[in-house]
Amino acid sequence: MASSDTTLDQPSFSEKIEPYISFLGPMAMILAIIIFMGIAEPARYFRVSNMTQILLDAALYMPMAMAMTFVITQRGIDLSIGSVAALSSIIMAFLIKQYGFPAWSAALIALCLGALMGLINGLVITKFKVPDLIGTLAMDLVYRGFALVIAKGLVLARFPDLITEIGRGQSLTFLPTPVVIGLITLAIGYFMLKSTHFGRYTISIGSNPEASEMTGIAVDRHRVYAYVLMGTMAALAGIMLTGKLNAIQATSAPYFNLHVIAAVVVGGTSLFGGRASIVGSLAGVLLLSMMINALVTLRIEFFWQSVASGVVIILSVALYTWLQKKDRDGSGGMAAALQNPDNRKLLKLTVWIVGALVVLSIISMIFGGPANPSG
Amino acid sequence: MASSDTTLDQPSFSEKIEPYISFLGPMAMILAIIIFMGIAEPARYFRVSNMTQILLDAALYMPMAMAMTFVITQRGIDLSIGSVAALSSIIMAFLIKQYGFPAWSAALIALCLGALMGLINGLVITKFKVPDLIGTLAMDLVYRGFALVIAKGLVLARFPDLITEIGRGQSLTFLPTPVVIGLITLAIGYFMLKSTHFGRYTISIGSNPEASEMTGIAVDRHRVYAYVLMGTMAALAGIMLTGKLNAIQATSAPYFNLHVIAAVVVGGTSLFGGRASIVGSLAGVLLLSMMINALVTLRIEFFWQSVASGVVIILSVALYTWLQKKDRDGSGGMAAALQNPDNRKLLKLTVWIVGALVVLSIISMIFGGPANPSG
Amino acid sequence: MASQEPIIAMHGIVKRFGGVVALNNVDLEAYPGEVLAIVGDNGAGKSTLIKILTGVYQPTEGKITLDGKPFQMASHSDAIENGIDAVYQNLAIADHLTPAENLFLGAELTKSIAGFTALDNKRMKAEATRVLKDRLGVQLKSMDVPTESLSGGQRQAVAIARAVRHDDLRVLVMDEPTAALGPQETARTLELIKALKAQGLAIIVISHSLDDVFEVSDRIHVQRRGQCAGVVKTAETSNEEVLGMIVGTKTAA
Amino acid sequence: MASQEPIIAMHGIVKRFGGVVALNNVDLEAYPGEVLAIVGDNGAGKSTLIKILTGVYQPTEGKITLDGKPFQMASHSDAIENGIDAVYQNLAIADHLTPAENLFLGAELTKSIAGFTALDNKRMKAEATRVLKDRLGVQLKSMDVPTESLSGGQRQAVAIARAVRHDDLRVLVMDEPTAALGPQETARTLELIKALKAQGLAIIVISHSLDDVFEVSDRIHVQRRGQCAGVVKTAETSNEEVLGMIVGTKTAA
Amino acid sequence: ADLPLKELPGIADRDHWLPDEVNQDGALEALQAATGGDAIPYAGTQENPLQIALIYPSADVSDFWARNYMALTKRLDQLGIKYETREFASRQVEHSLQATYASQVDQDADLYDFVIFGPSELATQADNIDKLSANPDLTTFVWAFHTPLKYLKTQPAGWFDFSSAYGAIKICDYMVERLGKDVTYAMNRGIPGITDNQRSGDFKDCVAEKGNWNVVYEHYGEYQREGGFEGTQLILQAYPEAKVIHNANTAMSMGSVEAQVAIGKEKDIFSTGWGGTGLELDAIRRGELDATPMRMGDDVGAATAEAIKAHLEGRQDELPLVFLGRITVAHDNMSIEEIDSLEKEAFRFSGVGALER
Ligand SMILES: Nc1ncnc2c1ncn2[C@@H]1O[C@H](COP(=O)(O)OP(=O)(O)OP(=O)(O)O)[C@@H](O)[C@H]1O
Ligand SMILES: Nc1ncnc2c1ncn2[C@@H]1O[C@H](COP(=O)(O)OP(=O)(O)OP(=O)(O)O)[C@@H](O)[C@H]1O
Ligand SMILES: [Mg+2]
Ligand SMILES: [Mg+2]
Repeated sequence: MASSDTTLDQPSFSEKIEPYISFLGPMAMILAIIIFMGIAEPARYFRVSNMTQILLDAALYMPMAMAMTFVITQRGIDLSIGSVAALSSIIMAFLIKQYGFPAWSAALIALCLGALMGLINGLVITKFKVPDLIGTLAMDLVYRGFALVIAKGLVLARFPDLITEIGRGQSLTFLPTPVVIGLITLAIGYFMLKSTHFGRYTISIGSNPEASEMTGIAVDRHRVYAYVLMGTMAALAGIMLTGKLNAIQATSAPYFNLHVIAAVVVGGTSLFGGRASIVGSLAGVLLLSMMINALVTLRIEFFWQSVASGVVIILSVALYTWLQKKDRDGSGGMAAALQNPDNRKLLKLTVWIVGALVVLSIISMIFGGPANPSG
Repeated sequence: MASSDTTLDQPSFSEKIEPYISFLGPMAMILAIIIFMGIAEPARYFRVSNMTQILLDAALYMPMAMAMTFVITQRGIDLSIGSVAALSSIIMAFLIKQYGFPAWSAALIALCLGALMGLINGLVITKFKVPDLIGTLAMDLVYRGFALVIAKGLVLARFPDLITEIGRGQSLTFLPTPVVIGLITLAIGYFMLKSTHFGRYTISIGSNPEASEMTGIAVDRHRVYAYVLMGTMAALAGIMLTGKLNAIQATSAPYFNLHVIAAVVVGGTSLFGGRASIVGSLAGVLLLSMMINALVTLRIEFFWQSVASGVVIILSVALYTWLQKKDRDGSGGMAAALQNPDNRKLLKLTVWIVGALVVLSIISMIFGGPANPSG
Repeated sequence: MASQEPIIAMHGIVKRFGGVVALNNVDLEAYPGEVLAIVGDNGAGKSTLIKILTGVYQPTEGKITLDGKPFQMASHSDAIENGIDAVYQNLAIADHLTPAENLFLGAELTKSIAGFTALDNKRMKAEATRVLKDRLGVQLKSMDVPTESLSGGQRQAVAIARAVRHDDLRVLVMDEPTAALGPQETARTLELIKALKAQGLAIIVISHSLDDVFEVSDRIHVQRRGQCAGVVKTAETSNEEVLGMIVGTKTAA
Repeated sequence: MASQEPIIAMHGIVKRFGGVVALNNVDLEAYPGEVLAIVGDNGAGKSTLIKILTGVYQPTEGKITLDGKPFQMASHSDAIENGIDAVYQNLAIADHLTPAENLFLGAELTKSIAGFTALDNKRMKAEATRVLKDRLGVQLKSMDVPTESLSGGQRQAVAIARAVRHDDLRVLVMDEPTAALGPQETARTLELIKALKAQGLAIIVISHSLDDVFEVSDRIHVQRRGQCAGVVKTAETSNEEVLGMIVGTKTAA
Repeated sequence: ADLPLKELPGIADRDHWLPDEVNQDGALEALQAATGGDAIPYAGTQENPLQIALIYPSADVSDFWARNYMALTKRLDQLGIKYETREFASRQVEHSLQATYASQVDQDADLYDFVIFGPSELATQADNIDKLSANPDLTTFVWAFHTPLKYLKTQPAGWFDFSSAYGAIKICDYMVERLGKDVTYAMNRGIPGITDNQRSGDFKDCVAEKGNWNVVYEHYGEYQREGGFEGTQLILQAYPEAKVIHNANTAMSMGSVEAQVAIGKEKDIFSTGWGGTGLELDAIRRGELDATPMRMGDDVGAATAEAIKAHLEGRQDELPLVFLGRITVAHDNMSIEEIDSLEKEAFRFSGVGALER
């Protein structure tokens, strides 16, 4: 069958960098942060202690980002990981503090519980056929509810050394223990993605679920596996968090879900499935940690941190999408964009909304009563 | 062209109820709640005051559920509505309290601001090509950040009558004002879905975006419209919330997103796009409000309410999916399910995880130290 | 058979996708009352060519004339407004809409209720039933079910009906309209093409089936690797010659 | 041409989807070294029939025998394990995987690293290149790009190569393998079918193109409205007769 | 000095010390007196302004942190101490982010002289308190807790707080006396945690013990106005027998009152607030809220300023380890003048009425 000769025979530059584009987005943003901080606050930002700090922050999210890469690549999503982390480590804490379980076994039990919760998520999604988003959202309520039922407002604190070692230990001298754990999970994830059936099927399921089904792949089973992996990694993160703070309570880890999803997507894993990048997820996790650290170092007010995070996430995803877009000749600049009748209509809508705002404000100022600042 | 004669000529029963299936799920759950409460606690649950209470609770979510139905039907999602509501009503509150704007104009300005934020969401998604989930998630951070920047921890309270009327007024005697507002928005939504270009294109975009594009539909523009509608309705909900509480602060409305999405999906609108049900969304909103009310009436402990909500959401979505599934002959009961090698493998996995838990627990109890319950 | 003036003509069209040159300097003319077939191997640029003709893509270079006048299409709507419509290779059907809704998708009939413009669903349903029956001879059991529940042939009929519903349609483009059809439905479709041609439309058909091409077309445009390998009159050529042009062993006479 | 014993046979197969009866009491036999064509109008049940044959669907009633012994397939893997594989109508290709990865999807080659079983990507790539070249005569420019960047024909080649990569393949089912292909690639595919037949495989081809059917098949199974309208020897029938059977104006001789 | 200075009953069962176990006799009273009295300017001279880092969860709920900040800075101004501040804000639930802040300040110890740490949750941030306290370049004060944990290796230089437990006892005593025994009531609690345990839990135990009160429902309103509103709505409909609603903070009590007003029940229900903030006092004046344990809000910030002065003057040995601000019950039976003067005293630095920053 004839190969199409309309393409050039030499792979072009863009074809060559294609496989790496996934993390070019976050990499460019990371570079931007590094350059900016190099000018603005080099001494404080680039200290060893600060780099360790960034890595420590990032480490917590690495195992989850690894697992979430698999979940998202299969066109799934998991909104329950914060609760899974909280519930499994609350139980671990109770086992250690109330029942005198050895730390190693309590930690293993927490991992198993995480796996079990992941399994339940997976079964709800594949057997009950509840869409991922709503299924894990509902299970999030369930797990968080259980954590609260078990622990109420109790803060369980002061754990054996094993737990704090996992959460913030330095005993490996060259890198903090949690960073090593995070990097190992990512390395395992990389291996799984490239060299195991599970990884291969993850991509094929996300790429074309029907085709995968027809090829004889147990689609549902492998989707369940991804959730089991996710649950286990969430539990691991829960243990790391417990160790890091040397305390745990039922309301812990409220923002795990969104942070991890943002990191993975910023790293170039596609929410539409089929395109995975573990290295990108690492870059995404680092980017978010570096950004927050940079904002704190720059003494940006807390509330602006939230704004800045949102903007950085959008910019890096948009940058990545733009880099990846192939058909870029058709657009042709601002003028052409305005020629487009759709864009003109949208512009009109914008003008309408803003106009209404201005008119209303003017009317109000004229007819409005006196200011009345009594809160 | 021959019509396929393998189907029966008379539409079968399942074909007849097909269009209504979408809200059969939540309706069945609502019925279940009614029956259950009719037995368990009829006197307290079925009082007029309690019914008003349920409606009042539900009213807040009706406009957003209407708009979210459009967003989800277009295969979108909006995770920023809580922040849009908070930011627009914070600004409204400032305009009223600090700058003496009349309430009606401040409220209209809030609606315009909501529309503007929706417009920004839409443009981020269609022009920057950031996937809906991550784009609105990031914009959520941005809007919430701005709300916090503007209002800090300040609570703005005690508003003119117009605002409280919108939020909890009774001046229409037969139904509370917010309920009337909510039902009107739903009715408008129903009309838009069935009888406007926007509604028609919403379904076609969700059903087949490429086909819609080729048919000459301005896909991106109509997606933006859906987000503008969503933003406006979120702002309306923000005003209603402000009026209901007679106060607003930057951290208000934290759970809008998930509550509204859950209600819409429970109501049978498909997260995979193309299938919309405004009536279902109403049923979904009512179901969630009735459920929470029922749990409190039954004097269920607070934390168990979270668990129960999760379970009810999953059950109603699963029930709906099950009702809708056509090819049900192939399955054939428990025994057949176990015959399936995939299910056997999953069962093995479950046994493994649970087994590991049990073994670890036993080991720990034998070798573990004494209990040390000093928190 | 063809009149002297083409309705629509493309001149020196080039289309690049990033590094890929999908079309390289292609000319094409469509005359009223004539069926022009486009044949060629996979990836030869057939679909791209007609997507440019119908305003779905913009050409990188080259120009289009309508009735001899330069004609710029910013979108597919521009094409439809000027009486040009298409039935695409992957049927552009929204599965969740009913046949009538699909038929009028993008060109809904409206009525006015209390000053508001609302869709006139009743009239659209009636019209759709009429178009399907009168122009295509198809009668569906129910017009109220989502299109996804129809058979392949019925869906195809809906897609074609959508294109031919305009009374001012002048150019109809069809990308592999029979590829997925059984023999009976293929025959039906070919008859339909002939009928439309008799109504004076310019019809452009892409097909891999040379039998079908020889049955309905007046001229054959052969695409090869992004370029036009030649245009021949159907009456003056043979199956073998066209095959040779497609494969590249022969050039146009 | 066919030996006496069918490799695989279906007896009295019924398949219902809810209220729809897609197949109604259908028999089918496939012999080694024989090409069996299945023809029929849209919705006649052709795809459903072969999905049952390859374990994708389970029949509602009826049974299947393999080498004369009853054979129960719980999933497609069971079919593959017994040397039955298929190329489906909508190419079952994962666009994001490379050709080699697609080729071995569901049947990856593995090696052992430090006691762990790992995918042997290198060997799969080499094997895939070999299978594509030796069995199908296709050479891709690069084996490292995602399959989505290949042309339709190349993708088709990958899909066929996946089915024929097993050395113990005995039955190959192809659902409209040439529908989307240009003349040159169609010819290639038909040659391939003949070559595989010569290797002793039982081949089942679904096609709407009677020309193709008459070129490669030994027997023709005509489906009509979920039932078998008859099976005829290709050498003993004519285009018109088969058409008549499809349309329902003739029954099997 | 080695802690504890003396042992009170039950010391073995606690993981923290009571104020009286660690404060030298008279030190608390002396600091309270200095805080309440006129400012005596700092005697020494400063080369550079003091650098003060504040880490606290001020990003949501009430103006508590903002008022403390203003009391601190205004009192420093009065004392004639030059200073610059740097705030590290977060939300109440973001323990991790606060841990990051603590590490950040710890590694930037060269930048700061004092760090004021308001933990998101005491046990969760205990290790961070320890870390900051151990840093020789920093002087660490803890805000909003008054329970020095025994297991800290290094105690911070001071704990400044209102005793929520003490407030709970105060309001409990007041209510049992006013409403009598065997009352049925409901609660709007906050976010599960130590603060809520003291404000709500201690109250619950106290009224049960002293008045045999019976709680029918505990709602968790997350310290949000919506939470208080919703909880009260639910309570009013499902538990009409509850005549008293206890709210664990200002936001929830405002929501609670609003829900009562919405259906005209504010006169029938006895509801309490927490803290005696301006909003609560206004509600008491309007007759919507009935009683609240009122903190002399600006005591904590002002006392911290006095403590800083003492450190600058080398008198840190005279300071108590735990400072407690004053708490009294404000209620609707008070005259408007009484309430006004209480409010003036409480907010003498941060100002009466809505907060302007
Ligand atoms: N959107 C696109 N982006 C990049 N390349 C494209 C795009 N669309 C088409 N191409 C490339 O342009 C060339 C021509 O494609 P086209 O679809 O026009 O071929 P065709 O003749 O219709 O083939 P077929 O017979 O398989 O339908 C191919 O090499 C194809 O890969
Ligand atoms: N999963 C399914 N659920 C319900 N009905 C189905 C399903 N699959 C097929 N059918 C129905 O079964 C009948 C036979 O379909 P099948 O796909 O086998 O036809 P076909 O002969 O392959 O048609 P074509 O030539 O269009 O591919 C059709 O009426 C179809 O609508
Ligand atoms: Mg094509
Ligand atoms: Mg088929």
